[in-house]
Amino acid sequence: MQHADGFTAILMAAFATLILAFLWRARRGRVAYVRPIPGIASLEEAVGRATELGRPVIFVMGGSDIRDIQTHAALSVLSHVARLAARLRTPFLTLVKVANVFPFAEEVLREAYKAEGLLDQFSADQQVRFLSQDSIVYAMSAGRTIEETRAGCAIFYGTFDFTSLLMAEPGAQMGIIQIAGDPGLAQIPFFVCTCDYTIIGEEYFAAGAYLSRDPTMRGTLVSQDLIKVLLAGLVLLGTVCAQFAHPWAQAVVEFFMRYKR
Amino acid sequence: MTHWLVIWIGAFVTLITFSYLVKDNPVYRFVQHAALGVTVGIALVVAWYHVLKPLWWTPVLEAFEGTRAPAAGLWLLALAPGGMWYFQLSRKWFWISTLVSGLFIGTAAGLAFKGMILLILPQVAASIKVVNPWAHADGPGGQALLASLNGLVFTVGLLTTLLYFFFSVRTDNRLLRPPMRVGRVMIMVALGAMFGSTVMTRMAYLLDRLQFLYGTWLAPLFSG
Amino acid sequence: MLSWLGRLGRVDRRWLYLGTVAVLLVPFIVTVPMPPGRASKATRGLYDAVESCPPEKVVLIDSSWDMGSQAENYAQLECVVRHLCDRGVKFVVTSIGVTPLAPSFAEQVITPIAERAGYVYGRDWVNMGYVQAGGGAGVIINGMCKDFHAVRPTDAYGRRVEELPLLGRVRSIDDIHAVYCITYSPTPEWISFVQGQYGTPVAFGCMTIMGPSYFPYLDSGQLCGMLVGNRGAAEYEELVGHPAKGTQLIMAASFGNCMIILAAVLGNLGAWARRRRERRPA
Amino acid sequence: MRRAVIRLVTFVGGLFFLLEFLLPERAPDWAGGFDNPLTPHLTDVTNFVIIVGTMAFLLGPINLVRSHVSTILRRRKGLLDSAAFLVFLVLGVAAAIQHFEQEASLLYDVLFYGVLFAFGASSMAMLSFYLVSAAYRAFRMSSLDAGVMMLAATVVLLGQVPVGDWITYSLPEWLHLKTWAQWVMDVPNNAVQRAVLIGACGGAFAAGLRHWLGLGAREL
Repeated sequence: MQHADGFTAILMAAFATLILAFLWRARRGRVAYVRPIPGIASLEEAVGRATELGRPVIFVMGGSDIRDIQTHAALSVLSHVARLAARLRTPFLTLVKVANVFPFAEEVLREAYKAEGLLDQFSADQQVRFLSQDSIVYAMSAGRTIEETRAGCAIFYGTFDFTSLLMAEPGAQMGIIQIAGDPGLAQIPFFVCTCDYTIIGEEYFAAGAYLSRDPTMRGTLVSQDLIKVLLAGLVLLGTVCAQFAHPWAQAVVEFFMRYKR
Repeated sequence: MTHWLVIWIGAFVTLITFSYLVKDNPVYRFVQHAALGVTVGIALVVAWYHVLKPLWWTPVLEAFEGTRAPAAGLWLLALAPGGMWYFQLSRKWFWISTLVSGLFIGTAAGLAFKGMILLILPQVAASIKVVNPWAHADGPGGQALLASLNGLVFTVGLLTTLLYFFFSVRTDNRLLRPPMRVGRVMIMVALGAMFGSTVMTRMAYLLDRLQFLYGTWLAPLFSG
Repeated sequence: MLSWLGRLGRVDRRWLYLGTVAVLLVPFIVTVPMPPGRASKATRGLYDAVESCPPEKVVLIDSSWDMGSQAENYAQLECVVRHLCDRGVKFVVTSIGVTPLAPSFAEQVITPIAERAGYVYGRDWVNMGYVQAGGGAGVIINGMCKDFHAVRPTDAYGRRVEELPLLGRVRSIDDIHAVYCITYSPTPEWISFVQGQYGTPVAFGCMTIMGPSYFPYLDSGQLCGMLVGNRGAAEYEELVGHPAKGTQLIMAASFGNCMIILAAVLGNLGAWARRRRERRPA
Repeated sequence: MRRAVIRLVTFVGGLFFLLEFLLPERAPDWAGGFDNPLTPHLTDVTNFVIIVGTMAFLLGPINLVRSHVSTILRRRKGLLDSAAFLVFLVLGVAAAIQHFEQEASLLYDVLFYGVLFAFGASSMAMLSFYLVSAAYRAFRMSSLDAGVMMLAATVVLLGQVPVGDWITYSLPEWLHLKTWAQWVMDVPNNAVQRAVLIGACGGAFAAGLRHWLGLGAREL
């Protein structure tokens, strides 16, 4: 298929329309519904447990740039966890890998403490640390920080690379509660076996959108959901038709199979 | 046959790299920077010899020498957008470089729509599985039953995973909770497959190096 | 026993590293026989694609790997090139967009095999070198399908297309029987722009780690075959009847994988033992 | 103004490839029956993208050289490392030119296979050391998730290597570890990967539109 046929063009137009329609809605301030994912409850539980133990909460950020949406999702989760920690008077520490994320992380934390009326308790140099741009050094320093501060819980939220295991290992060995979230699948297996709960793939963005109430983040998520429904609907239609020998049903299946050479 | 000097230096560099496992040390850092320098150097030369020289420099040169149609000389104009990249080095004129990077972002996006739709439609078609054993061409035999069973597991796995990653509908009711659990278990099985594969790849890296150290460097020394 | 297991978890890392090396060296020193196996569907698919190449067409190999992934990609290129040479199939090698070091690596693998098989450079095989673009590999693949010579006017040594007889008959995707892309994680753009647009079979050679994410394309027929890691290479080597690096490394991987499983089991037992001891009143 | 121009350039850049695909190979007769007007220009546009894209090739090296030279001039920590970088950069360029011009160069072989190759391959191999120690110390089967995952991983790990073949060699074929490893890949793994791919389709379209229309990370 060197050029789009009718069906392909319609499908592409439908995708674009859905995305732009929800963007337009969001611009007008309409906030779409996004369900809370189970991972959020586990974040709250982890902070609660650290409070009981009287030990600090450590939030480890990933390697994405401030221009990436992954970072914005992580920042909204950071804001939520920081507020929770502030409210419970639990020491809170954020580790940052990318230089241009640093000022934003600091700002998010300050806002969180301000919202809880505890701005006087916030100390930027103590609570936000830029460790290193280098993956291996960052992962090792993050692991060491978790060990040295005798953390009560560690939260890894961001895009992580092959060093994920290095940073999650010390906490797992100490037996503290660890929660991890990564928008890709590649590093999730390592987090599954070293953490108590993992936020997988798209759940990562859903958590960010749910917590931030940001209309555009939510709108995008919902429009992507509808694209999924559209495609899943096509699969379902085809699957149902494939079970019958009726010529109409077979014609539908034939229609789809044209795209599978 | 590889020169002995190359093998010995290779073995030395390998051992130095592994020394990082014991302790970070200056020799390791030296080798690290040397390797980076060589990479950058070679990449520079390759970019010129493999890409710019044949595609751009030679046609322009030949157009001016008259051995090629003069229209090829127009490629000289590519220097204008190509030069824009270097405004990235200046804080003040940085925005000029966004003109050319914007062009590339646009190109990538335009192609991405096409690439994605060409990729996804066959995937949709291939997801249509026959679950009904009587609907198979050769009737409900043993093979057909097996295929139907696999088709059923596949379809359930696909739909429950999609449901798991569906966020705009309330799912905390009794009807949707069990399929979501199935979805998470399915995802865990797939993650297990990825996990096993990751372990194998990482092992392969080490085995390959050991093969070099033993097979290419040490073993020939002893066998004469 | 319990205390012994509990103590295992606190062994210094470096001892573990040394133990790893000691265990993993065994398969290189002692030869372990490979059990007779059956090639998987994925490996078989690539083999059949090469077997069915008509004499007037060529196979396009995109060899885009360097030291970062040579542990598995090396064997994957070697076995397929050997098969191509055995069958007398001509081939063109390119390196698109991943790493500028790729052409040298490809050459290192191909040249000895081609020389032994009596392949003449330029007539039977060509290395077209590296090409990159700003917006990713898709744009190059897309353009190259239409007009091969325009996008690649010289080979890796600066020789012109006109001086290389093989390229006289490779003008567009129509002259290519199949594409085989070997790198850490081949881009699905090969599937979209080559198989999707023209129906030309595409096969991948990827690291084991990427295998699971490419199996859906195999199931849908978008990929005609795939070599997954050294396992795929070993299976291919068996089909060709010439065991080489893939076979050797997959044998050794038996030790590696068993060691990881053993380590995880012992680690879990140790943790369990420690928990039990802690629970016991002091 | 500046922003509008950048947006326009971005938009036009994407429009060519999108339109080339969306317009049919040949317009229907009632619409004039002309050939796709963009397809003949495809190779020129491709070459333009390749050439202009590659012209950025000095950018990375300039940045690196700048930072290393400043390290040396200011006599900061890592002076020796920076010097090594610069010396080997020059050596790398010289060796590569030699390699291209005359095809045999010991300097190239030493730098390429001796230094670069050995270092790159070995630093990846370090990961497997970390993996072994982590498997031992940190992989805990503490939840159902981890249990299911590790079980599937074990099947795949054993089913992909000869030792798995030996273990189940005498059993009927459907009980072979290899068969089950393949099943895990072909059925549950494929279902999940495809669901992820279907999800990624929406994500790719959203990201593509965002970039193409210049809407910025915060806005979409």
